[in-house]
Amino acid sequence: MVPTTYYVALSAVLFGLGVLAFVFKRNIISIFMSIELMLNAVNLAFVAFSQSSGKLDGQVFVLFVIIVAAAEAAVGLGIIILIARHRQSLNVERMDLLKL
Amino acid sequence: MPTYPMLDYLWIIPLLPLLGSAVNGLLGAKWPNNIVNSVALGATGLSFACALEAVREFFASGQVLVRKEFFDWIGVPDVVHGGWLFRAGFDLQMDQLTVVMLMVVTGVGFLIHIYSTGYMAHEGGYYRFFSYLNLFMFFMLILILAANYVLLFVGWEGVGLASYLLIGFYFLRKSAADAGKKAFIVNRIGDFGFMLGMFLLFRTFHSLDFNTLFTSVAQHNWPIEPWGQFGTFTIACLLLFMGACGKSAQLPLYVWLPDAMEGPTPVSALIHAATMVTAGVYVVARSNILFAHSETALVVVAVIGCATAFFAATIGLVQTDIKKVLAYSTVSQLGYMFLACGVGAFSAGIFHLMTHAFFKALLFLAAGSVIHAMGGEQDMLKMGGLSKKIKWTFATMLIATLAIAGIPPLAGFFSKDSILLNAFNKPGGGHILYGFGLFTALLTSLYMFRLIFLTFFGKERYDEHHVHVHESPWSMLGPLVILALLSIVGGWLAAPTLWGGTDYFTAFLSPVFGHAEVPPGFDEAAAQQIEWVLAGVAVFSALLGLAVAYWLYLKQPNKPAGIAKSLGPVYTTLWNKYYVDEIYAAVLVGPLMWLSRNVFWRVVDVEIIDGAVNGIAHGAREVGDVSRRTQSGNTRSYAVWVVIGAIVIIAVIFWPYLKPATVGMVR
Amino acid sequence: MDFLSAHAEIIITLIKIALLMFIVLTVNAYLTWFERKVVAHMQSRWGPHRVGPHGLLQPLADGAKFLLKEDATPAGVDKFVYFLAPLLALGLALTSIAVIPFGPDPIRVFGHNVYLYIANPSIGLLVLFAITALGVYGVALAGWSSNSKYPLLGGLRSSAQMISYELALTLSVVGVLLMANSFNLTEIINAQSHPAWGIGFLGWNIFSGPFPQILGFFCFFVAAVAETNRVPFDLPEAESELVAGFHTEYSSFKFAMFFIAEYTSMITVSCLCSILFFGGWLSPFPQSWTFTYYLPSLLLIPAGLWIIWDGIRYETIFGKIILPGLGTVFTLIGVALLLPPLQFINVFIQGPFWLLGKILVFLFVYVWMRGTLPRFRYDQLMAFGWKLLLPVSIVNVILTAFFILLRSKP
Amino acid sequence: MNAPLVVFFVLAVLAVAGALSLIFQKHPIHSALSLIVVMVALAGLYLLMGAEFVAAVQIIVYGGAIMVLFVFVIMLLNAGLEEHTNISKLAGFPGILLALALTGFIGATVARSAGLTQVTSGNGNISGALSATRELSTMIFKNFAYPFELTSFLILIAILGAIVLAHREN
Repeated sequence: MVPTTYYVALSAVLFGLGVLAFVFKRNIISIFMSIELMLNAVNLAFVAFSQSSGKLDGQVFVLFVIIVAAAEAAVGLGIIILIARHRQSLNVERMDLLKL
Repeated sequence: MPTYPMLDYLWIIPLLPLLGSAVNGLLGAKWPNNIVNSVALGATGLSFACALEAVREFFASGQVLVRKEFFDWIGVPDVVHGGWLFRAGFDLQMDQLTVVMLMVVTGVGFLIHIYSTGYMAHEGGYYRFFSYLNLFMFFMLILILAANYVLLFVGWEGVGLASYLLIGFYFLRKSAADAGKKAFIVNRIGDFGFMLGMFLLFRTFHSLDFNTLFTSVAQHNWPIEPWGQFGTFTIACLLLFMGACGKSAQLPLYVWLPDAMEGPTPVSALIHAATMVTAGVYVVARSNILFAHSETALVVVAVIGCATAFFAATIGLVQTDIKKVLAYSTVSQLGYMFLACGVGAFSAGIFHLMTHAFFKALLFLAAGSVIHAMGGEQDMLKMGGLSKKIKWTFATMLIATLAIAGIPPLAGFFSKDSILLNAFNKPGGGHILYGFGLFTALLTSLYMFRLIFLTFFGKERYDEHHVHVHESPWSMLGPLVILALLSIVGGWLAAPTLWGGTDYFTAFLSPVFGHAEVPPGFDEAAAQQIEWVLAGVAVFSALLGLAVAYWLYLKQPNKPAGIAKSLGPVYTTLWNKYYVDEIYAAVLVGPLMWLSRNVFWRVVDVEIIDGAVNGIAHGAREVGDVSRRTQSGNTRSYAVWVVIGAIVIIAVIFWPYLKPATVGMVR
Repeated sequence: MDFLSAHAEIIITLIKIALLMFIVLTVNAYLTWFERKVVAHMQSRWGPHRVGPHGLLQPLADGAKFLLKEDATPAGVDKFVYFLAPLLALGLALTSIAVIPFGPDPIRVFGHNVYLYIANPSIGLLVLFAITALGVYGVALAGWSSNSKYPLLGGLRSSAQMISYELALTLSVVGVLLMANSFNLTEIINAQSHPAWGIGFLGWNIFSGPFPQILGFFCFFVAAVAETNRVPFDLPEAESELVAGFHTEYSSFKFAMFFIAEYTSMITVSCLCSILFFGGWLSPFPQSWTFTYYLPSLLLIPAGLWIIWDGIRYETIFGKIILPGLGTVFTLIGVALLLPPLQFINVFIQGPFWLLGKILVFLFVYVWMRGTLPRFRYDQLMAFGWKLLLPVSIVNVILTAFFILLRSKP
Repeated sequence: MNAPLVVFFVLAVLAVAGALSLIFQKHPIHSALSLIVVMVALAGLYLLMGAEFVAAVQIIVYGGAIMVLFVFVIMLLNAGLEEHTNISKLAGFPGILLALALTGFIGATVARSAGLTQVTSGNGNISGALSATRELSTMIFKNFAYPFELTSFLILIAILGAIVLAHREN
């Protein structure tokens, strides 16, 4: 049997990598994907805990997370398409209209 | 165990008018008149039917007090001992007093609704009118069904609102708008006192619920505060009475009522004669136990009532606007009611309230019919000789006049008689009150018959060609007839007193007033004689008034002018209503205006409030100027900020795990 | 020896995999032949008939051609993805076969229970859907990596189309799942084995249950056809618009991979249809009719005889030799199954026999549609998927649940 | 070194590798592919933990829908190689440092709290996978019925939002 800690550690690592990508990437789509990565890492932790504690709530939460991720992807990608249409660029650093 | 559904669902009675009001007010704008008024009539009629059923069940159940708590409205639960520190629930109650008021309000209200469908038929804002009228019904029913002062106050303010809206119904007319405002403001003064009274009561008895309050007062048999001692009861009662003065147009707060005649006539009939203005009397009667505990308060009530009655009657003598006359007569009749309450004859007061509701509503409606017939003319000097043209109106109005003048066997006679009797029996100063009351009765019949003669007899003083007099439709005459019947038979409840029988009305109300009524100070036989004597005197004075009026306004129509000239200053004083409005303007309004213009506006508003607002805005701008520098506009930087935030959060939440010290404590 | 016995399970599984692979690929090959023949006859042509009698050896020739042709890799493609795509497509398509059970009870071989499936996960159906879901990438990535406009369009189309129809596909089987109360394909079939009055086919989901899954089947089949990019949903490879769609830039064996993948998924879908809605390996006849056990031979013998007769009349010598031989083989097998010592085999092949029969029917329907139906326009495709299939399948779910509830309440 | 552990490590390595390549791939499609790898690996881990349904959903929804959507969008926008601008000073070296710090924090937390999670590690009494799936459905539709409905609303809104956003008005 695999100790839960391993799973949690793995999820921590994945989450960290997600954060790293979140900061490191310039392409807005990639940034989006890094968010998905973080979500996945969290899901892993959820399932691990649910398995270790013998309760299924964790898995239910995973399902909810997946649903939310789906919704988020739908809207987010819609926004991305709009941005790409308007600004002809996917580089977040070129999207600086918020500047004073 | 029979069930009493209507009593269980007492809230339906007030709810129906509210629904009607909401429906009409929100949707009625586009609807044709007949739909609007069928909604309004349906609501009122249904609630009248429900009220009847409720009363039937009340009698069937044979209870003295039916009290239903529907939901907690305001409440401060007592966490320590359980229960409530303060509770003002939506509780409705029903006792004999409520029964009387309920019948009067719903019944007369329904009749007046019917009347209005005819009267307002050609007015604009039809839906608005009925929406307001239903709203008024709702609040009035809340007021009389309420089982605690707070809920009662809701109704109290609500009827004030409705009255304001309806007085200013023709809000394009400045006078109407001003009258509305005046009524509202003057009422505020009274309400101020009312609220203080409530606070004081709560502070003393820790409850504003009628049942709890009165029973506690009755049980702890508090000492009755003698004349001149200003204990809790006295102060509370005087404060409550202040509110009552405002609502019921007593001295010195009566000024709004005559102006309130700017509203449509049905409104004057319903609100400013039959129901709302009697709310003050109702409150005083409702809190009879409190008043009974303070002689001072009673005396004040009696004196103010008596004074108002006399005062208003004198003004009424010289008014020429038909509705103004009726308005002053209303004020003076209200004075009668307070006089009754003041001498401790609460049931007599309520009795007069009921009969007055009948004949005064009738008078106003008839007056409305006259105005309708005259095509909007309100000045009696421009009328005359209408008796032949509008027979029904004339007949009903005559009945009402006889009733108010106190001619037996009509309603007014009995109620006024019992008031005067109780005043007479009141030990200590009772006779003076009686004297004034009697003289007022004479004046009453005088100005009322003056109205009749000027309006219906003599030669036409209007232009035949412009005004073509026409009888009103039956939707208006029907209510008149019904009310006429009521004002004939309405008083017979008390008839037996004449031959020493029991006064059914008093007997009926005794559960409410039993412990507050003052017993006649002497034996029955003597009382019997006095009864007859006083009745005779009253009738005589009424007839005298009639005679004088006949002599002055039919025989020598030019006399009044002469008299007026002969006692010039008095007449002018009366004509100008004792200059009360002017005095108020000089003493109160002027200084207030000055204060608000020079202090509240120029200093408080402009300097302090606006200054604060602008200052805040300025500060916000400064802060923004500084903080916007962090907004580099670069999304990646924001991402980093998010990361920083995450770090902080984790550091905070998981500190126990991250602390080096806790290495050992893990597991 | 003890090594064998120790790892018997694994070895058996490996053998089964190899066997299944072989069968599937062969069936694929001959499916192409079958398709071409049927379509040809529908269009009153002869179809392939050069290579071998009735063109029976055509598939082999095609295979050889695929293997031997030059494998051209266009310039400017994204190498890694370009190679990955066909592998992905084929791999996933073949994997999906693994969870399909072909028969009810195990065959005993050398004292080992050999089940007629490779894996029987408790969530078999979900696994299938998962594989189908991943199948998109094969097409989409192929389209993208080719670095050429037609494939890109094809890839776009396929990904959009597959996402759209996956919903209907998944929703349409929910009814079946509700009735079987399980994801496991075997259990789903067993749930259909309690027909009314013992008449086999009345137990099938499409006819029986609280709510016959006719709607469900309709949605499932249409969506499945769309998922397999077949006519009338073959927009990703609409040769009349996009040259060859997503595999325009693919040649020789990579192209073959896509080809095989497509036909394999056709087979998978047919299996699913028959398992989910047509009672899988259950016979349509009442169990009381024992003679149905001999149906295989009763079919094989006449078929064999006919082939012999046909072979004798065949033009080419080759055919004159091969066809009668084939016929005799069929006939002999059929006869053999009738012989008492070998009859027990009938028992084993009943399940596979019926399942394959049903699969064949569906494959024929596939080909039939290709022969008859025109291609959808893209907007029509989307509208059809979102505005018809999805609502209908949702309605199906609701109705089924409702009727199940009705039945469950006594 | 038992079988599950081996599987775990294989999948874990796969996942981490995928995540790393997500970071270091220049082209969004490659990033997407590596993310898909991560997701499949995670699905394998779920299977390993006996969460079959979640695994299936992970692949169907994440792998089959969301990531397809990503790929679709990338293809639609014809996104090219990622250009390396360094306009944001903060997101350069300090940002990466901070991200690593965050990772460290989380890792430290996990490490410190290891004991607490280890206590009950593995003795999860989730009986047979199918019944687990059944329990899961019971939980979703009984205990979590309300949030579930909320999510359905969320999906609906998301659909509308996507339509509104992607609708080119002209």
